[in-house]
Amino acid sequence: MSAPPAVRNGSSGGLVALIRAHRSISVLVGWALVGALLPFIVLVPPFSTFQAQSLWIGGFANSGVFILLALGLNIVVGLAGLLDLGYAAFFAIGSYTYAFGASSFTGLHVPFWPMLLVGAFAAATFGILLGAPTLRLRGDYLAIVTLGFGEIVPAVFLNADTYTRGTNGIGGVAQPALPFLQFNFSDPVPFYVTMVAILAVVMVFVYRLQGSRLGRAWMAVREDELAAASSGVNTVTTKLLAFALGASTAGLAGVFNASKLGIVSPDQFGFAVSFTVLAMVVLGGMGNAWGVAIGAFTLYEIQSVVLKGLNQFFQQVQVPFLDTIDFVQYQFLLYGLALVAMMLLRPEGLFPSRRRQRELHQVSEDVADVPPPTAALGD
Amino acid sequence: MRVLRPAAVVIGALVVAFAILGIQQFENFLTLGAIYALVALGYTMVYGIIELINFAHGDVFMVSAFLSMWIITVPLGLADRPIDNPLQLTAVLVIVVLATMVFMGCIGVIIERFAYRPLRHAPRLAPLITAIGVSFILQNIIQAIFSTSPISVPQIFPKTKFEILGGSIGALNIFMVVVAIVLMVALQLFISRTRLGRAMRSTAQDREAAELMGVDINQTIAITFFIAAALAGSAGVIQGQYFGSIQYNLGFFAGLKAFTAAVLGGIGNTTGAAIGGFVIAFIEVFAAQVGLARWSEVAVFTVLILVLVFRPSGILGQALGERA
Amino acid sequence: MTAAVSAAAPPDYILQAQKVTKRFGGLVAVRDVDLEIVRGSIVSLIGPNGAGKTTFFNVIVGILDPTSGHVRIGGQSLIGRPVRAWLEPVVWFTPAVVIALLTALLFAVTGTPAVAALGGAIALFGLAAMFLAAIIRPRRYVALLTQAGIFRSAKPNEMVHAGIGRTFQNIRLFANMTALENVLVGMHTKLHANALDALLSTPRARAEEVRAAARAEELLALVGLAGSGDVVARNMPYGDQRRLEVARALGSDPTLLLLDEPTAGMNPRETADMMTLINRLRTDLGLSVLLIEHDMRVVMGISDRIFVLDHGELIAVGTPAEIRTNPKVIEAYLGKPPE
Amino acid sequence: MRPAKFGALAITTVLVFAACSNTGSASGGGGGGKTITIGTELPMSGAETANGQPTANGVKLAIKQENAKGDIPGYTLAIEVEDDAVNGAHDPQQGATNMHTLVADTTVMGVVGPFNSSVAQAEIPISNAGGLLQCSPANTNTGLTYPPDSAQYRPTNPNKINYIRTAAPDSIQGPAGADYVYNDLKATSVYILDDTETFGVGVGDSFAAEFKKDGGTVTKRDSAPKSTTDYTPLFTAAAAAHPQAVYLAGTTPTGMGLALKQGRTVAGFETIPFMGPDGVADLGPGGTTGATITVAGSAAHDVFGTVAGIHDLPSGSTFVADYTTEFGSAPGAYSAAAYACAQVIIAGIKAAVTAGTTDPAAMREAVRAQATAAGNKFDTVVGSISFDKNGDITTPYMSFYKTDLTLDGGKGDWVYVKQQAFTDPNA
Repeated sequence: MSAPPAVRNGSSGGLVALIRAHRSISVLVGWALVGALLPFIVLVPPFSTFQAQSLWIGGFANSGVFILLALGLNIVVGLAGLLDLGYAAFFAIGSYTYAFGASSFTGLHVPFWPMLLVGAFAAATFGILLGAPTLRLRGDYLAIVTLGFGEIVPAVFLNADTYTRGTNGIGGVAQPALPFLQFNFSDPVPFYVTMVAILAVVMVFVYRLQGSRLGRAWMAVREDELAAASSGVNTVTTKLLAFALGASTAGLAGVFNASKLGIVSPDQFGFAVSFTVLAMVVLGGMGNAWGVAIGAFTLYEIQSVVLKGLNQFFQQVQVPFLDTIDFVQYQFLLYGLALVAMMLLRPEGLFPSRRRQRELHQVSEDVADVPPPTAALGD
Repeated sequence: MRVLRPAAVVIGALVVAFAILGIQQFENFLTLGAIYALVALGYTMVYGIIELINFAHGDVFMVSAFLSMWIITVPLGLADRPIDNPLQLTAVLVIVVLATMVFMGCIGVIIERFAYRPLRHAPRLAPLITAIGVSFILQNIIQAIFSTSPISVPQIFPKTKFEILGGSIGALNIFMVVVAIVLMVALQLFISRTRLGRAMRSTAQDREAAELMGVDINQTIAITFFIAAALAGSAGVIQGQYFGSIQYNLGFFAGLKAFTAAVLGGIGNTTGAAIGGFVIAFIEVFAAQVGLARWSEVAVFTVLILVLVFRPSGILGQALGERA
Repeated sequence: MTAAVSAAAPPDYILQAQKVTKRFGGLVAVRDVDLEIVRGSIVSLIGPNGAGKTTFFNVIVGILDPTSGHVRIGGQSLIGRPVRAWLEPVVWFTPAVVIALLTALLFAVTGTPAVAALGGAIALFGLAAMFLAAIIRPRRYVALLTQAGIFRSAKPNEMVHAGIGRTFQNIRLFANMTALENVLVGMHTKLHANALDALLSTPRARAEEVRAAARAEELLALVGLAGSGDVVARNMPYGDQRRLEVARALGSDPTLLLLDEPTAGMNPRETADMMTLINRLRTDLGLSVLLIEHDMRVVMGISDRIFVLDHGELIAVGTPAEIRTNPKVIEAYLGKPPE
Repeated sequence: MRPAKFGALAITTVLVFAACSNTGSASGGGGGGKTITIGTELPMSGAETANGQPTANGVKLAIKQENAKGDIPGYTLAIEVEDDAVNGAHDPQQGATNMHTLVADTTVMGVVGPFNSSVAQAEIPISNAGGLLQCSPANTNTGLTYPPDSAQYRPTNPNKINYIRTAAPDSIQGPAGADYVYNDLKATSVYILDDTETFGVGVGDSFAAEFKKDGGTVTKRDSAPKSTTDYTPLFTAAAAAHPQAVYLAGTTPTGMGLALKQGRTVAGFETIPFMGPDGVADLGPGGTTGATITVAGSAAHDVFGTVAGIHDLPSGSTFVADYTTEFGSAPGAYSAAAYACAQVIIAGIKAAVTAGTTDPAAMREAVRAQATAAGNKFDTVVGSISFDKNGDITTPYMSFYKTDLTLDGGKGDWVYVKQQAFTDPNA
């Protein structure tokens, strides 16, 4: 793919130039390296003292689900600038699509791989169904509508119990099958490999989109909708595509998650998931795919490993007062503190894309006019 | 502010609601609506002035419910038994409501100072995330102090009921609705008549311009947060007295509904927020009436989406903070 | 040159605004304005502040719907009051209804519920598709409407397809995109790679990207921004930002360029450059230009024809010379001379 | 400025990571010899602390007392507490992760938990693959053990039952309540309100079915999620049909206490009996935080409840006392059941050790087989119990309680009415 203008600016060392000239290949190589190295990094202290390698790998596979979600939401929020607070809904739709397609509940047993596409497609369809009537809404109205949608979808799966087994959820969801990979409940590696592969492909797609006509249209709409329309961009189609593609990524995540977990239940898709993913995107640095991925990975590990481990630590080190506190009980509080702290320290995220960094500092207005002089005084 | 049109909408809606619900449920609807409206006002004011979806507001409301409970039990040392002496009752109520409102107001200001002001020029999503963080923090502080189980609030209000239109209406319900209406009218007057109110409106319209005209932006925003939190405080007292039992996580859902109400009414528009609150209360009570309680949340959001599809900026069009 | 064109029997109008009126509630911003632009000419629209210039401008680019009157581009009416709008819903439902009826017929004949189910599904899908089309308004759908004799004012992006490019009075670049990207967005209508092309990065898409980039560089060079393609727009000097807006507008290869106060806030040198640029656009690209301008020197300097608005009404039309001496215009600008 | 800040952030992050570089294998408590671990997998944080903490405490107590006795030569028991709550609510994925952790820790011989059925659905396949015994004190969803549904949770070792529970499934507690309302309370019409949770809906359904079978009528059935704050409209609507009793299908933490309190204020519900499962009959005396009587206050009169377990525990008296002295609060609804689960696991361990098993994997299998082998009886705090071929308790006992607000100085408490043995439908 030709060097997308999106990445033209900046320094151009030999390697940098090479990477930019062959974006897709370098992304694939990057993921291959990450995927190959992670399992061995956790063998060295301090990580090795934490938990066994297999547990780490299983955890990585789960965090991959969130990275996938973050990458998808990044298209909607980061690139097209549409605030979506109900993103978990599409995750749920993906999961249930797979549960319907491959579980003893419906009796259907469609293989995993085609279902990946089906799930993505189903999610995308709902993305369009939701987007079509609502996309003309101003930013924050759209936000609350998506928030509403995010509340409705799990509620429907919960209440329509004749079709979804309601709060019990659908169990016995089939696992993927491959001739050379044995998927089962004791060995996380196959899932890990699959996830890395999916992520690599999705990331390539994200970069290609960013550099494409569509990607530019997204950014144009984000920057100034009227100017975009006056340049011939059909803003409605553009936004719908952002919604659809973002949703389809969540669909993929849903299918994968359902198959790894073997069960789908409404309580997996609450508002908590939506804003966790949003936090991941914002923390990682909107608009920057790698940044978002890292943000998601970090936040997930903090949530599922770090916070759960504080007790043992303080009890072992015998810290005078701390070892008497039950941190497991307050991890939620620590999580909140972490969010606030990280935001106050790095409002534009850990790894902001070079150009978003500046623009993100302006207080957004309905009509993005010439940016106010305050624009640059972010921090 | 245009007062006539909202007034007409309110009256019309009330008549319809009464016709559909019947007196007893109408009572429930008004009471619930009053609470949602009070909380929604906070969302709408904060949004109107700094375009921030203050997710922590619902939890400010929750904290205030606990605070009022604490004030009643510890400093006032009252038990779970109605006070029949009207003078004493009034005195207690005034103390509790005022104390809660003032204290919560301060908390609101503190939150703004430390969690939002530093991010005023940051990416607009940054304060949204901190807001969520703050709401976690508030929830956990309460959780640490009062545990996660439901806590019962001493109900000091007499359980007297009046026979009205063939239904028996609780004195408490009347009190609640009256308090809510008084506060809302007071707010309207404050915004439209006083100097600070004007400062708030101009800041909402165009912060830079207001600043040039010599409005102290920080002070104005702080005051907005104070009022918003104080209103949530009053709602918290009411919540405790009416429902008699509070839990550390009631803030999230109340907040969600209140915010929906604010948007439904046209976010940034204080009258709209009040109306939105009652609309949502109506939907919920109606759902319960026809035995679809489990669908009420779905109904609420469906209505929201439909309204926004046909009236993209809420029931009362022009928002306080609308940019040209 | 003006003479040459006007002499030709039926003048070849690229844009004709006829009796355009725009009301906002009580107040009339624009009343019965007729304005024609001859192909290849530079026309200016002037008037005191609040004369309704920008309102008129927004009407002819499709941002505001006129209260009455209409606008023709190259003879085809694109902007005006809706005609037979009530018919549009019929168009939405027709396919679904037809399919439903056919299904009913088939079901009556064969009696197999499967047929009914399938047909019903197709009908529903058709309905959904039509609604989607109505929301997106793809060009095919618009064409379909015109066939059905339904007329709705064109949206801004459709005006771009019709060959109108515009700039904004207060610069509205995509501030955080590079100059090159801004132009590339301007070329949106000229590029055809869709989402799928992008995902698969098809040869077609890649070739297009390369060509597009080259073309964009040309346009930048044309407006005198050669080499600054990688600069982020918001970091450019003010004058360059104005030029970049022009380049972006040129991206869609317009036949008519609408410039809203292109020299506002420019120093004399920048103003002069802008004038030469505008002239070059006419001579090199054969563009027609509609100019809204305050700076009389600019207007008098390059216009073939000048239209003067005051209080929403057209008070004078003519060549710079005629306008300069027109008492109404002088009054409008300087106020009534004391009796 | 920013680099500095970022540095600070980085450092803190590193510290936090270092902080947890000791997760996983919990340190053995005192005593010599090798360590055998019993895991607990419960929601310990956020909204569900009230469910998880007391339940885990039951296990803690059992282990403490066992270590005090020290009659497992050469071994000390340790506990490994896992928390399946994320962002304050139980999360199946976190549960699965925790179960992987427990399976990977070779010293773990058995797990007490989980608390929520949806979590169990995600965990059983994993523990089944790892051959690890799970004993849930709280799951009541029939699908978890009843065939054919239960088979889908054992893809790896279909024939090895590794999930047992001391809680009586909904199919027993609901009907028990129904019969009590119909026969003992002599109510022929009832209004049912559930909390949309697995437990509430399940027990509500089975209650409704049995009550109809008895010949009673269900005047109205509502479901209100735990997010509900205002139950008054529900009761106002339900009052129209003049039910003679109310069944609160759910738990007090999910809103049933509040429903009781508000329901009493609605005309028609002031005096009629309210009945509930053990989520409502938490046996907490008035004043204990979060107990039904505390929450409902003066509204808690004429409330009846079933508890899935037997009332006069063989060693019950000391259990309650021990628990209270140990943790300074009365046992939760599931503390005893969790204690019993721990006892079952410990019994298995003892047997394995006396049989001379040392290999962890073998010992695990021994514990699992021991617990699920037909006819094996276990002396536990809830009596002598055994499990059927599906892993359900064979002698599900139901005890019936009612509130009495005159007790301990007007604070009110639950009083024992009667207990009744039911028969396990699958035995």
